Amino acid sequence: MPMKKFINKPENVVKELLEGYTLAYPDKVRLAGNNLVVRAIPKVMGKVGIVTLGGSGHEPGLSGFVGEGMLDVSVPGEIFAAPGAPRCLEAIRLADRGAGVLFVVLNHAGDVLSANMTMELAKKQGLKVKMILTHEDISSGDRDHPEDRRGLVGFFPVYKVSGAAAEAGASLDEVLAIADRMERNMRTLAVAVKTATHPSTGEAIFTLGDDEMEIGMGQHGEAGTGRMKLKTADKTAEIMLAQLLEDLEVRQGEELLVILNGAGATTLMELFIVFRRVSQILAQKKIKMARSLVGEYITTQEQAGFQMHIARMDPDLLSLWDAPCDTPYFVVR
Amino acid sequence: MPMKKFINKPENVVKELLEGYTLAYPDKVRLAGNNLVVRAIPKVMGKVGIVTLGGSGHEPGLSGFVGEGMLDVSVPGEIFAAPGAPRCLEAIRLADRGAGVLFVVLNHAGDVLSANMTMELAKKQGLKVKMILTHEDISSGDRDHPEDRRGLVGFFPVYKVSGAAAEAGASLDEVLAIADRMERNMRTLAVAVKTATHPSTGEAIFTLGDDEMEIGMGQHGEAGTGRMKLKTADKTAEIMLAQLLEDLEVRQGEELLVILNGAGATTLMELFIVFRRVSQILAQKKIKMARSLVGEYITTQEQAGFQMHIARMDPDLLSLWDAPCDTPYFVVR
Amino acid sequence: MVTTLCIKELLWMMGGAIEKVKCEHKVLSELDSACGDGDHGTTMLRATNQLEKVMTAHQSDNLQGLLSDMGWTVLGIDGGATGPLLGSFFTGMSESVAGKQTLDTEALTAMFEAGLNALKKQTKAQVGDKTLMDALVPAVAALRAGAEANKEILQILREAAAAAQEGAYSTKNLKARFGRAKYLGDRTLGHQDPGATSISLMFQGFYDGLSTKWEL
Amino acid sequence: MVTTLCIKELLWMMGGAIEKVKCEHKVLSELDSACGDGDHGTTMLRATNQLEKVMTAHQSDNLQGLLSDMGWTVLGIDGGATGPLLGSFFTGMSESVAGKQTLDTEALTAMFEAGLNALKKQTKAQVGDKTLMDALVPAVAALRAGAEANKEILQILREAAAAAQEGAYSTKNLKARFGRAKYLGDRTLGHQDPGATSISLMFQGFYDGLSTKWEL
Ligand SMILES: Nc1ncnc2c1ncn2[C@@H]1O[C@H](COP(=O)(O)OP(=O)(O)O)[C@@H](O)[C@H]1O
Ligand SMILES: Nc1ncnc2c1ncn2[C@@H]1O[C@H](COP(=O)(O)OP(=O)(O)O)[C@@H](O)[C@H]1O
Ligand SMILES: [Mg+2]
Ligand SMILES: [Mg+2]
Ligand SMILES: [Mg+2]
Ligand SMILES: [Mg+2]
Repeated sequence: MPMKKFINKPENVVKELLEGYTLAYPDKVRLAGNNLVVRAIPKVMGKVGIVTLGGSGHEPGLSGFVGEGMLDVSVPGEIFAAPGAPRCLEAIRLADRGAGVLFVVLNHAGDVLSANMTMELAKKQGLKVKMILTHEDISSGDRDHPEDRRGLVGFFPVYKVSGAAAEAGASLDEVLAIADRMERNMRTLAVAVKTATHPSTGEAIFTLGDDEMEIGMGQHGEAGTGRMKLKTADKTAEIMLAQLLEDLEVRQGEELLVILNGAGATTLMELFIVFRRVSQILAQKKIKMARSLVGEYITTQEQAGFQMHIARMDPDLLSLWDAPCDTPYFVVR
Repeated sequence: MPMKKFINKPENVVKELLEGYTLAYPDKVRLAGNNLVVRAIPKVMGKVGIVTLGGSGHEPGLSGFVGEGMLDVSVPGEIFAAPGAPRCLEAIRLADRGAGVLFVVLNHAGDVLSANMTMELAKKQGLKVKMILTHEDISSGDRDHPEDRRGLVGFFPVYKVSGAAAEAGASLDEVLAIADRMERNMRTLAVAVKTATHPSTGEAIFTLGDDEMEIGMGQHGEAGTGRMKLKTADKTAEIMLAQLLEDLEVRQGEELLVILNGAGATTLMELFIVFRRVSQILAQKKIKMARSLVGEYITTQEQAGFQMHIARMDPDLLSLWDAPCDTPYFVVR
Repeated sequence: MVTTLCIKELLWMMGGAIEKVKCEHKVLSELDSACGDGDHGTTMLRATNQLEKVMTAHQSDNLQGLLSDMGWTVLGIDGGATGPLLGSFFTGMSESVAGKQTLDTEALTAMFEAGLNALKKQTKAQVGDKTLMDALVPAVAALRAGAEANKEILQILREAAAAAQEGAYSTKNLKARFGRAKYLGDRTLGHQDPGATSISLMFQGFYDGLSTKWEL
Repeated sequence: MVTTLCIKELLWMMGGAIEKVKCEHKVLSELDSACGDGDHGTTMLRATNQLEKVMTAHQSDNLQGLLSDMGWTVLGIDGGATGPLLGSFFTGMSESVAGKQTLDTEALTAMFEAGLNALKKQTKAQVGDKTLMDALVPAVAALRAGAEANKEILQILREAAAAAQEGAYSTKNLKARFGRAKYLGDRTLGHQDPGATSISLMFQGFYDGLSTKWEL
């Protein structure tokens, strides 16, 4: 069966998607250097730059969030493959406006290896850069081993609050501290019900029974540990939210950000139905839903499923979250 | 095989999705009356209201665009089914801020029947309301029979420019004139490669061979007339754009808005690759891509495919398009 | 020979129609899958569920009030094309029975004619366009013919049901010119129209509802 | 008895490794599908295509320059976990041959050891963790043993290839503790590690590349 995707040659997918993306949003982003996505109008001098790296095939993540108030430069890799250190280094140079750069890295083996090497090289070259690792997937490691936990949609609030802090003129240490505070207070859990087609090989990236779902699925179909029979929207919401609240130790009266991130083929309709139950449970527990988002921020091709993300907010984080931003796939007025 | 959707009871889907949606965006929208989606903060008195109606199951369309600068009230029907006239009438009453209401109707049999009845009732009750029908799908009727043409993603620019004109204080006749100008200058063509599951029946809404695609597919799987073997992204873009440019009689030097609207399971990655080719062709023909958007504005469950939309813009339409707006699924700063 | 109906008998008729449609709603959705969006049965089920509530709640002897409530109920559901069409059919009927407590064959026929006329204001579809008109127009014509011939009510209703069924069958060989199906053109040949099938089921039900109760 | 290599022979070795990996890239992706994200073969193919270009373009006799270019090339591709690991393997090797024009068995062994040490700076994975280390560590150990025993270069390379292959096979019975696969735990048992398989293929290719050319 031929792959039912609108592509040309599989080996050109990334090059062509980046061209198309930047042609579609010329007022906001453009390509620079070696396929780096940068802002159409660079940040003014003297403000901290925000850079990220990650494989492609997850659109709009990550390059969709380059723009005022979020990222300065994104380093897109090949499909599901981290980019190499040289391009990351180039990105950091481009993003450096004299106040240093925060390098946001999602905890995946390849990304971390590339990022570590980038940091080494940057240090040798005397660049001012700090790295923050996001690892909020509670399914991939227990609380005593945060280094095992993968980075999922949690990159999004980290970009948002660190981007806003940078825009407001915070120093590199301050921006790092904010990113770190956000990171330590967030948790994600994913569920998958249908697989995706790998755009290079045309193969399914994992398999699941016709009546099964898997809680804890990673971003690229890396399996989780909660394979079970399909559940209703309400039941799925209950199972996942309970695990997240427990892991983050959320207490009555606290304020949460909730993000439901669709994996690709799961409809907004379904996400709204799941969100409804999340909202009911939080209300019962007297936990405040301070902010919320439902949509697609990082996808895995036409995989069906979603990521449920919660984050404990404080007044600083809330005001940075609410600050205006203007990127192709996230705008706050 | 069980339906792989996160829902509870099929008959509660619409009620629950609307609850979830409005709970997720409480600062922007809320439910009022008989399941109508209204702005959290109503428009000030003296400005024209914008109302629309349409079946559910197409999220974020149509209720995702209620908010400042776009819609005042949306009347969501059941899954793929137009809402009845009584709720539409209620919506018009709610949206009437003393300057009359523009009622935007997508040309589908059920919606038009309901809308006509609504207009009759509104007239009897002395309400000031004008209706505009969107029918820009070039596959469903030839140019001499525009009344046969279905309304697809073209509702989006119509909401945007009429919403902006209303916000700017234009009269009902002026808002109608702008909506009409937008409508007459736009064209859409859809393509489908994979079917969707109907959330109430659990059945596929159409069938297509493993190596087939269909150009001209309607919003709910109503078949088109261009069933053919799968093509590459570039080839598909060429075929579709050529038909659109011819139908709209676009000439060198003119300025276009281009929207690529994903059907549900088709990735942004693919849409970017298609967009790239559209952009190349327009550049060759010396047609200016004045504005563009790539994303999901109206979906059909997890159907794969997309709608290609073009619209001839003039300075007025461009400035209304660029005006700020703030809705859950479309924000312009 | 039965020649007049009061509200009780009308409720029997309507009840029969509702039962028939509910029983066959899956078939109606299947027919709609072939050339439409596969929801006609779901929509008819939603309509009939609401109609049942209205009928159960109805207390007075007011024929017009009953039919008008029924019409507004159907207009009020999220009914796609069906809601406005069927809804105006009922509201049209209600207007023709203003002030009446009983219906003779002439009044019953006139009532259905009024419904059909109201429906015609909503759509330009004619017999031959592969819509519910293909069942409804011949059914109402059969009522008129029976009334002119002074036939008995049950007999007339049976003939109308037969005409509706005949009309529904005839849609198989037609090309759709209205509704979602019209865009399929030749591909609609060979498929029976779901809307016409609903009408045929309803007329079947009018007869069944009245005859089974009357025989008791 | 062959005891020294110049740049020509090193290019033969590298060419043999590249050929082997290209030929088997589909198998590598299949192995990666079982416990990873199914792209290891694609990534290795991208890496080897780039390496070929670098090798073809390389003109001088500068051993260090060649290996350093190769390392930076691999670091520069979008290589997931493979890029940094394999890239630092090559850059590590390049540093150890600074100033050299030829390599005797000792220098060759030292070169591979330097590559391994550079790689160890990138990851804490040990033998037994089901990664490329399971093939690389025994292969380099075999080189050292052969060099100490004053064996001939081809002989040593053959033994290293055998050790790498043995190591790659051994990963079948291991539980992954690094990379994407680690989250699968017990489910990785029974599957051979793709990265270790690549290393085994490369050592096979080092030997094949050198032996086939030398025999001509
Ligand atoms: N414009 C129209 N005029 C007459 N009948 C129509 C029209 N549009 C649809 N119908 C009838 O409605 C039926 C479809 O109803 P339904 O599936 O409930 O609505 P929808 O098409 O909105 O999903 C068709 O089979 C046809 O008989
Ligand atoms: N942290 C690590 N340490 C050592 N080897 C690793 C590590 N992560 C991955 N590997 C090796 O890389 C291989 C996977 O490579 P590849 O599929 O190219 O990268 P990715 O996992 O980023 O898709 C694994 O089979 C394993 O041998
Ligand atoms: Mg990878
Ligand atoms: Mg419908
Ligand atoms: Mg239908
Ligand atoms: Mg891999």
